[in-house]
Amino acid sequence: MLKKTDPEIVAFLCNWCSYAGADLAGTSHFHYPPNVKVIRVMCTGRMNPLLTLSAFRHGADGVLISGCHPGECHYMEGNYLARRRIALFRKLLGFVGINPERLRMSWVSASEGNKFSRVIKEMTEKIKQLGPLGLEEE
Amino acid sequence: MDNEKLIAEAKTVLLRGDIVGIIGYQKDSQGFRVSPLFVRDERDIEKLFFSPLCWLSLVNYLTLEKGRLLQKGNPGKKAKVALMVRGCDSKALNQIIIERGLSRDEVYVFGIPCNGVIDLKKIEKMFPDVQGSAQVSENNGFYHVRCNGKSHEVPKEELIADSCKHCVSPNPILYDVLLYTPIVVKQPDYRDIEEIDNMSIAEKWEFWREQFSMCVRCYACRNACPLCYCDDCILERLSPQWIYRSVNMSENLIFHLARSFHHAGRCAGCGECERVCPVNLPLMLLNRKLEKDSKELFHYTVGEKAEQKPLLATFNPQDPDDFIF
Amino acid sequence: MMENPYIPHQAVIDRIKQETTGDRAIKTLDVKLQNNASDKSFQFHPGQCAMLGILGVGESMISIASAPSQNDILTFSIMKLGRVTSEIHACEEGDLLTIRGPYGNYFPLSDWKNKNIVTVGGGIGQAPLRSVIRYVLDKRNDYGDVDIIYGARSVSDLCYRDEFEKLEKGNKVYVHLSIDEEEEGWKQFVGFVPDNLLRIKPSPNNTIVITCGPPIMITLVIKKLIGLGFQDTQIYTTLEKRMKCGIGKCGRCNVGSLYVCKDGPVFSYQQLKTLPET
Amino acid sequence: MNCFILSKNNLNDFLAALDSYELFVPIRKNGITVLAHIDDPLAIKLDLTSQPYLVKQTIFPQTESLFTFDRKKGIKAPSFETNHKSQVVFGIRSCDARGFCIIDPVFEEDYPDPYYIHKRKSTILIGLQCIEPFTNCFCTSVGGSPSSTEGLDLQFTDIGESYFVEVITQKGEEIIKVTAPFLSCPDKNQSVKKDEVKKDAEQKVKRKIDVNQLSQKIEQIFEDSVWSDLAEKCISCGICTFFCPTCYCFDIQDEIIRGKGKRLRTWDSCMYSEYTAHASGYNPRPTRMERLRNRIYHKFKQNIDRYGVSGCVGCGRCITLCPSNEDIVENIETLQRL
Repeated sequence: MLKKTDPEIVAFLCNWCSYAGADLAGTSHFHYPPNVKVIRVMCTGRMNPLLTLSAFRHGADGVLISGCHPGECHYMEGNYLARRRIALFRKLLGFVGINPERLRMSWVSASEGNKFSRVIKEMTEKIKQLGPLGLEEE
Repeated sequence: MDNEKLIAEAKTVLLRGDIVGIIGYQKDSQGFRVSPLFVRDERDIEKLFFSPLCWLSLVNYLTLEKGRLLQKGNPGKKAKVALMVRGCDSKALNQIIIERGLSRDEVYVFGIPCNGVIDLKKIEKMFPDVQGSAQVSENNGFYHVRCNGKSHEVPKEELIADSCKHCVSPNPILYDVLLYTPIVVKQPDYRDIEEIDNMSIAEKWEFWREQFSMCVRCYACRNACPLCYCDDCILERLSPQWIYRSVNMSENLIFHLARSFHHAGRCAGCGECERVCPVNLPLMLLNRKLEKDSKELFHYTVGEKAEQKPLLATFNPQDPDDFIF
Repeated sequence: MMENPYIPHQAVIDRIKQETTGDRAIKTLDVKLQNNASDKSFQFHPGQCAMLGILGVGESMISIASAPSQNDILTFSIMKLGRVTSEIHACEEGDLLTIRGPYGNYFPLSDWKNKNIVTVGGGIGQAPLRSVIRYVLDKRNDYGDVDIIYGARSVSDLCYRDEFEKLEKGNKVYVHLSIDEEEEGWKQFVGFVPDNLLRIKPSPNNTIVITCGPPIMITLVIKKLIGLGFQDTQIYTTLEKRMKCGIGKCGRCNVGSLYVCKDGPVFSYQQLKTLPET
Repeated sequence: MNCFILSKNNLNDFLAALDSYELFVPIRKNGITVLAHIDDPLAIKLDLTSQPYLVKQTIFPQTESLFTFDRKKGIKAPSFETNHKSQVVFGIRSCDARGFCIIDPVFEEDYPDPYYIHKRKSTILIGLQCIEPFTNCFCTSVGGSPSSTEGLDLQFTDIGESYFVEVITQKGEEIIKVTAPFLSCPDKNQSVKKDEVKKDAEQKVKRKIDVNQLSQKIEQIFEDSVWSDLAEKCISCGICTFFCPTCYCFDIQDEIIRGKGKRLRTWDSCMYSEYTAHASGYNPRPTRMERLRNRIYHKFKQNIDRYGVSGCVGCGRCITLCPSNEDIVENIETLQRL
């Protein structure tokens, strides 16, 4: 059970690489903090900023968007488009006083179960430091 | 600026036969107010005018109600609408054309180099009790204001709209006829953005909290924006519902972040959102922040070239990746 | 303490019947009020509506399709259209709904004793008419002949087909179904509802006509009825508007100065003629 | 009617004496005057020069929970019986107070609305006589006046060094009881001065509309093409309705955040196309023409038919704030000319 003070992270993982990577992390028993809720998306390229904002609004303290390494996107360039969008969106978040570290991206391939667990560990640590975001309050 | 050329051009255009009407500005009978004017025949042509009081964008009217204006009075035929377009408006229009929201041959553009317009709230505060119609013209950094039978000289910076202070595109980037002489372009100035960038995260949060707590979500910022021309706004949809209807800090914040981000790489900088806001939110700060960062991160400037792929529909393999694990 | 009109009762779905399938599928739901809502609080008349809802999704105004005599069970036929109706379609028997009402006025059936009744319905518009028909059959001796004229786009879009078959057996009830386009095996009328009405030519003599369906159908039906010699006072319809509160406060369902939720939904053509935007 | 004098120097003390109430006072924020809920009147800078916006928020909040729910445990209805503090709203203009009187019957008739009625009953409205009506004010044409006390419990009039305080209702008396130490009796001169200020203000209302036979007119020309012309400028935002003291239309929606559900009502606007759109996609008011027509119809016909009084208080805010200069005074003039 998560305590109320534990940070919550929503991870949007692409179907082709990162979701498989997370799966591998699980089957290989690489431990990572239980603070993450995984949502599978077909490609990081479909990540509308509204998905990120919704996650924050409904209580997420951090959002991770993870896809294939550059050049390996199943749809050729979805991850590149996502990267540009997220780079800019992070600037906007920072501008209104939401620490941009709350929105991160990672490249995790299907064989990188280890990396996935490392990413979640690092992200959880960072979000713990930042404390709750509190957007679920009014 | 004299209106003679405008009226002469308007008359010529109306005679062409392929133009269903002209969207322009007219002076209201009250105070400093200016309204859109929809000219369909010669009777109204003389009312057309332009002055520093013309503080609203007309581009919006091309796309309202699925471009009804374009179809009106000319069903079935490929119709054209003529409209008066300032520098910023032309960028918006260009963007809509790039996005295929309109086709270039549906519009006839009266291009108007614009030296900045007056903030109605400011001038109404300075001259609160104007009887009848007031006139304003610009000369050498001063506005010459005529109201209640008297003349006043007011330094330009006291009345100019804030969004115009940052204008870097006073001259139309597309037009069919250019009225008046082009204006010397200023260098971009992002000091206002940098001021906020330099605040701490907590200070920024406090600043925007105060602002967004005032928002009543009347959606005027969206409806006035020439680039908000979707028939069905995603922020109003019920399934899926991205934003709840309740008006509180969190929902308002999400609304404004989503709204401004939808204009990333699109915003023409006309300042309509800020102009219409009944609670005076500094919404252009959000738009200009995105504009500034688009330049810095992706070397992208809206309206730089007439045909330009939208910012977020393209990428560069060398785009920044310092936030990626 | 004043009653709070926004607090709904809870009701459990007793039975679900799939009437039609496809994009705009229709299901008929029997719902049973939960114990805290006594029968007394839900006395209704044919023509009235209720706000059905699901907590967390919202509410939607739906015509009551059952007769008042059906005690503690209320029947609703619901087309899958928006957010609420889609969620209701996803419900299973035993699931809970919220319910408020009954709302609105109703057909003045007690004024129509000994008259013949003709109902002209299209698509989902048959739901409130079903309530009328059942009411009349409950009090069979009080009313004359009943003609049911009903149509839909295709055979698979017709609601209550099994019920019509039973109704026709004696009872002086005559059912006239139609579909818009020819289909194999369909032996009854092919064409639009107003045309079926013209074919049947009900006599205006001592007769009341109630019509409900898409706005365009209602308009045409009324036109044809006038042509057949019906008076404005013999024609009744029920209107549909988007509603939120159901109690004449939220503002959106006005026609002229009247609210459809409270002053309607039932209007005689005599009234309707005086209202703008109808 | 009881009358008192409150020295301007004592205004903050007067307000501070109202600590058993929830207190709302006008302050300046972002260049506009709004009502703020405050705890310490001594620490606040009041803005008494301008008409506050959004006064209806205090009784008819923009977002209001109708009840909370838990999908498993069911509905939890609010209680109106608890000992909520009454609220005092200070510094509002006659038009806003009158606005409440106009929407009262909507919430009172047939199915009384406990949320509104409860708040209305437990709110004391203290008015501040309008001295400088705004350019777009036309209250005197629609049955109001800058000096009207309709709907107010106390009325303050600025007579120079002090306020002339008129007690209008029993609820007003309540306030007098707790603030008595700061009040004194007016003398003849002060009374005369107050009357002068009031009369002066009434004459300063410049704009006028002709409401004579207006509702009949609107009915006659309902199908006229003039409505399309009037609506051509409109951009379909909600400013005119949200800032209108008598617009009360609302939406009801359910919201769930982390399992906690609420059924809420929020202000809605007849200027949005979504307002009347059916789930089927059909919309009885698909364009700006129908919507603008409905707004004017509601104010000047429907409200008269239903409640016998014009639904417009003439505050002029819809004109002042309109992004595209829709001007209801000009619109009515155009209609009346037909």
